[in-house]
Amino acid sequence: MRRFFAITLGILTAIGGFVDIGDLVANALVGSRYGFALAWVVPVGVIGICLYAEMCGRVAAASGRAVFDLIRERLGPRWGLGNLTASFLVTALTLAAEIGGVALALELASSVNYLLWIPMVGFLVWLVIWRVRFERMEQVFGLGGLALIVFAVAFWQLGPDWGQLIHNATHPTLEPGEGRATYFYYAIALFGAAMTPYEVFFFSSGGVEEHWSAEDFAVMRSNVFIGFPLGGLLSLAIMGVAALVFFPAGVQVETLGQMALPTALALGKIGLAVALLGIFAATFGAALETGLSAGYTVAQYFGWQWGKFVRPLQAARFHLVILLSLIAGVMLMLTTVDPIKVTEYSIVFSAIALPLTYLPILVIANDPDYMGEKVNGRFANLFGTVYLVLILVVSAAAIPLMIATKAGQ
Amino acid sequence: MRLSELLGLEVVDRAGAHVGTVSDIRLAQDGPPQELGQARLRVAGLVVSPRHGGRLLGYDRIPYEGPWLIRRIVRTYHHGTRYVPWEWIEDRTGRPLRIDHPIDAIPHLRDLPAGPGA
Amino acid sequence: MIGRAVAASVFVVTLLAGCAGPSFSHRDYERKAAHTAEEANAVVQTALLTVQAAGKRRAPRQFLDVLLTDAESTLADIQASFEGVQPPEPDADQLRSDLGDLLSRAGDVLSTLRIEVRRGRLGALPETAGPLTGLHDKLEAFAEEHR
Amino acid sequence: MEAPVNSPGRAEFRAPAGRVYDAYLHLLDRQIIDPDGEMIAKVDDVELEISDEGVLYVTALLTGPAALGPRMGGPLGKAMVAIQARLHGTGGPGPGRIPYHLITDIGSAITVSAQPADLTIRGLEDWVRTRIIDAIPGASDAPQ
Repeated sequence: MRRFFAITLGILTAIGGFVDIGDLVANALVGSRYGFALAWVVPVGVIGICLYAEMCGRVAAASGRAVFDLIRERLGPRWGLGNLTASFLVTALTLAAEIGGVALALELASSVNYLLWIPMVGFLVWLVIWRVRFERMEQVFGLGGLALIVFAVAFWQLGPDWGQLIHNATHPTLEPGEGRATYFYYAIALFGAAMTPYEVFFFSSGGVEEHWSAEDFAVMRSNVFIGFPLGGLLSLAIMGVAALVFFPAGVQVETLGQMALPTALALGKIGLAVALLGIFAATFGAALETGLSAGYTVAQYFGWQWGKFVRPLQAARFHLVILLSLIAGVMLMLTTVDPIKVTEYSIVFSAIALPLTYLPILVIANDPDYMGEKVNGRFANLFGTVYLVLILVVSAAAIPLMIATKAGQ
Repeated sequence: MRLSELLGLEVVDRAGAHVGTVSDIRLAQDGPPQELGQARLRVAGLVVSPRHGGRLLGYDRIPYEGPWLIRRIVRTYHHGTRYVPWEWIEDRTGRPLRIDHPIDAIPHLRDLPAGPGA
Repeated sequence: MIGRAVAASVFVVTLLAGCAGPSFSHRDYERKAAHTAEEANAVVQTALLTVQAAGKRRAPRQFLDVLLTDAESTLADIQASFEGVQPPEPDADQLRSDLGDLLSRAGDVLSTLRIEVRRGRLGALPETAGPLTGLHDKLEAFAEEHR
Repeated sequence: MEAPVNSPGRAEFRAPAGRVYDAYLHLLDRQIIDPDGEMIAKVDDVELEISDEGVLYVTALLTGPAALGPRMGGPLGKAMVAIQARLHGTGGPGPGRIPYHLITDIGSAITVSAQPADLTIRGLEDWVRTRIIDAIPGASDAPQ
């Protein structure tokens, strides 16, 4: 049991990448619109984030330095500040969206308008960051998020034709009337979400919070190689039920309620209750991940004390950044802007942040000054380079495709 | 003075030919020992690259392997980086920094026996 | 100075484009109508699936309330956006009234569904939703015909 | 340990003995920590002083916006210096200064043998702590 608790950091990190509020709806939308024709992107993303999370976890365990330390150190103050600005905007916009997402989940359970929940949700997120120990926080929300496995159960219950499904996933074809540009826009959005930069900020900083040392490589690796594939699996399950229920009906999923509906159809009230619990835990967990990451990035760039392993008084500026980000997030959500749209637009800033985040990780994972004996092997370098090229292509294509397809309309 | 003031300065040889810009400063810990802490750290020389930018990755100096593609790109970009011993600089306040040797006498960085940290 | 003039004219052109709205030929209008029917159909389908969950007592009232309220307001938006488009010539009026009729009838059913959910009469939902199946077929046929 | 370097056709010089660091690569922009691992600041710049023999020695690490601003350059860099000059706390309007003799290790972080409280370099942290964070209940408790 104790071993199982040791991997909750990986699970909570993956939740922010694969099943936060934007991705919950995006996965269901992609399933409802393309069936299984985009399912292949998820494993591609899982492999990429595993590679780089393992590298930055290794750096954190070997040297005690988290990702934004590396960015500032190898890119210098100017490029580092450029990345800080883009990364902080992605993270803070996502934080705002997650606050809205938790409120939407509460609305589904209570039918009280989500806007009324927002201030309370913002306060609760802050309270957890302020008071709750890091390990307890990741256990409660990481394991709570696993309730989304109910989507996999629903998928199985809906009884898909597995042979046909595998054929469709491996031979993707487009429905008549679907453009290629839109298809690739969604492919990029799914890939970008899987590799979203705050995952490595949170994962490496979380390793430092848990005081990983060179003896903890095995724990770190099991976090990576169990946590992220689990996140990918949840993402595929959500896509799958939407593909089974909505794709034949010609409905494009646009709301959180639609996304949860198949669990009610397949499993009834209990299934729906578990799904709503999972959505609540996943969005709340993603809010904690992005809230803390907002503090981590700024504090690590400027060299301030950060972390929940010290008392708030000892990391005053770190906690101030988080507090201000939360207040800004709550205010943004109270303007009634759609939380799901907000995460769509954060992809613009991701395009800048992605290469500038992953390049320094790859370089420093080869630096014996940091790593000692634990530098990258050939395998990690080969695939790390392949993914870096892929990230560059995706970054270059993201904004033009977003404009050309009007964000996937 | 501040170390960053040296970074990016132009360096010319005895005849005024352009050598490059200062992309890093090599420090050596061989000064007289102090009462507290470590031996003093002095400026031993300048790393002068014919190109601007991209210098921080460190591939042009550290003998580490790294991913092949990135190493190739960075090393190609910084081809011709030289090492100028601090005592070769004639006038340390003049701009550009002038060296009392011809450009051909300035060693290439890659020919130095050991990288930093060695 | 020139830069400022260019910026100003770009701004004005953008503004005009925004205000005037696209000008429609009959064919454009027809396509718009077909697209509207498709969008409305997706809402009707969602409502039918929601009612299906309600009929089997598979979802609590609060959840059904949120979904049906969403469906009702989404359909209202779709209808308002279609009715805001100026039909190009008199012979497009038939198209407009045919589709408008279908949308209104679907809207009425969705409103009734929402009212019954809030009264807790979940068992009555499948019967109330009865006409939606027919409307679904008609919307589909409409979209097919004018695509 | 001094080894002459002989390259054909090139002048001779003495390669430095002892440990060698490249300032930009190994010193600048690294994290400064105290012996317990508490994070103090970043190496935003390095202070050099010329000795009577014309040798430049590292005399201090410089931290804070007044050190980072000039490196950043442009209007943003100017603004950083100006803000620091206006809002400076106990440390004065210049950059924070950590004397070289306090450095005990140069690695993936720079370790100094002083507690952050003893260095007058954290004006903003102190201000935020006393004015904002300390006012919130639970600020001095360890998380549960």
